[in-house]
Amino acid sequence: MAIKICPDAFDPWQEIQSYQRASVQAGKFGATSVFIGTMRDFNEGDQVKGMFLEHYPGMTEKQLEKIASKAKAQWPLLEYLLVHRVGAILPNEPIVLVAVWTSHRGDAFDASRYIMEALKSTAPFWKKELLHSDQERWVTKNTDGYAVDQEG
Amino acid sequence: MAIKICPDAFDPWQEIQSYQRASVQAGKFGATSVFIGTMRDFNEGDQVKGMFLEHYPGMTEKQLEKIASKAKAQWPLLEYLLVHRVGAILPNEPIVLVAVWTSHRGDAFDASRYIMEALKSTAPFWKKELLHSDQERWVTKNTDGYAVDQEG
Amino acid sequence: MNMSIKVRYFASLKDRIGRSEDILEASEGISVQAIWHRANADKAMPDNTLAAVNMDYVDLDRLVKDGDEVAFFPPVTGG
Amino acid sequence: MNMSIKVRYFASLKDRIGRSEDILEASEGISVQAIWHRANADKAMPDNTLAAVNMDYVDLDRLVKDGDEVAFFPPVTGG
Repeated sequence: MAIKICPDAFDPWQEIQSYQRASVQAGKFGATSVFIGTMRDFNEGDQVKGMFLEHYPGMTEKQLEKIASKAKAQWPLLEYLLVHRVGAILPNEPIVLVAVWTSHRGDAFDASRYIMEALKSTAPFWKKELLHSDQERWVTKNTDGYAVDQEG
Repeated sequence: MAIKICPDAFDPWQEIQSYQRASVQAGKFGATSVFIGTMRDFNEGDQVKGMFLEHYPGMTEKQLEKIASKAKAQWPLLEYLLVHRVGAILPNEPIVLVAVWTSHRGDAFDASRYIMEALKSTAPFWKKELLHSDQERWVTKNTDGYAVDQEG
Repeated sequence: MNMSIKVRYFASLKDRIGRSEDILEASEGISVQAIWHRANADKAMPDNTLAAVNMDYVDLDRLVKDGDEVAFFPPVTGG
Repeated sequence: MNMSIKVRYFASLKDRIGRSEDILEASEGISVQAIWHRANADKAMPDNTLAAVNMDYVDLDRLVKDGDEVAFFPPVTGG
């Protein structure tokens, strides 16, 4: 079970492989569900050349731990790995990684999606985009929302 | 868009990385959803030391193509990769890999799950387990089923 | 007109009947269900048997054409 | 009894009010809402502002204790 806040670029596939080798018991998991959020070079019709991801140090970790605890209470997770980038980000760089290992696939799909949706609605991160025009703007809402209890 | 039937062990993370580098346009995807099914060393209360995965060559590919076409018709997929193992398999070896790349996360989650459930119910693969006792048995049903139209 | 039909069996069904393939001569208008009985001496088809013609799933009343490949197999368990 | 309360602001809200942090003296029984008004000269709190006390989400009527860290920020947009 690991939660990481990364100030530098990370390779999600490398993170998963290292974590799996070190921490996930061979032969016991049947399902691995992974979600990776990656920075696009466009948003809301504009070209984006960079992003700054602000967070609330301390509260971020606390909220992510809460989300993970809730997921563990709801599904039989063998392991999970949660990585979130902060700071200056370029297009095509990963922003978030969620990976869960379970015995059965339904649990893996459900838990990874729950973690992502809860993270999107309760983890204190904020994106500021740097547009192609050099204008900066705060992202004011997440797309594709799914209702998750704010009380996290 | 790639579908592969693998007679030998494959490294899912390597497959995804290679595919992403070669075929997925940088900066355009915001979401990657991956599911990996891995052989466990137990099933239905018994220790399992190996598995043979039989398939129907030709029909397998045809059904997987159908599933992928349906997914593409239903969600705006930028790319997908589908890999399925056949033949003799040992515990901890990957059996199936589904990866999809989309702009938005809801589509990635929905499409990857749809593909897995459709594959589980319509792709002509059959598992025969070799138990610790050296007894062999055919797996007669998949766990965690979700209703998907058999007509695939 | 006489037709030549290839019939294939997979997995536990193949083990159970002890063959992986039959080549049958049949007349036009024969159904998938009738193909089974012709090939298996009127033995009952196991419950849950699935059928395919030319690698697409079909119902058992589907009629078979010359050169078709008919397949019978148990519920699939891949993934 | 007088309490010392740290107030923090993040993201667009921080830009908007031009400060990232205040240290306030306040009396016991003060709510999160009242902390906002005390710190921001009775300016209205922007719509959708979220509040946390000691890094947990709270409602605006939550009472604040000595040493608490209160935070205000816009809807989160991570992931």
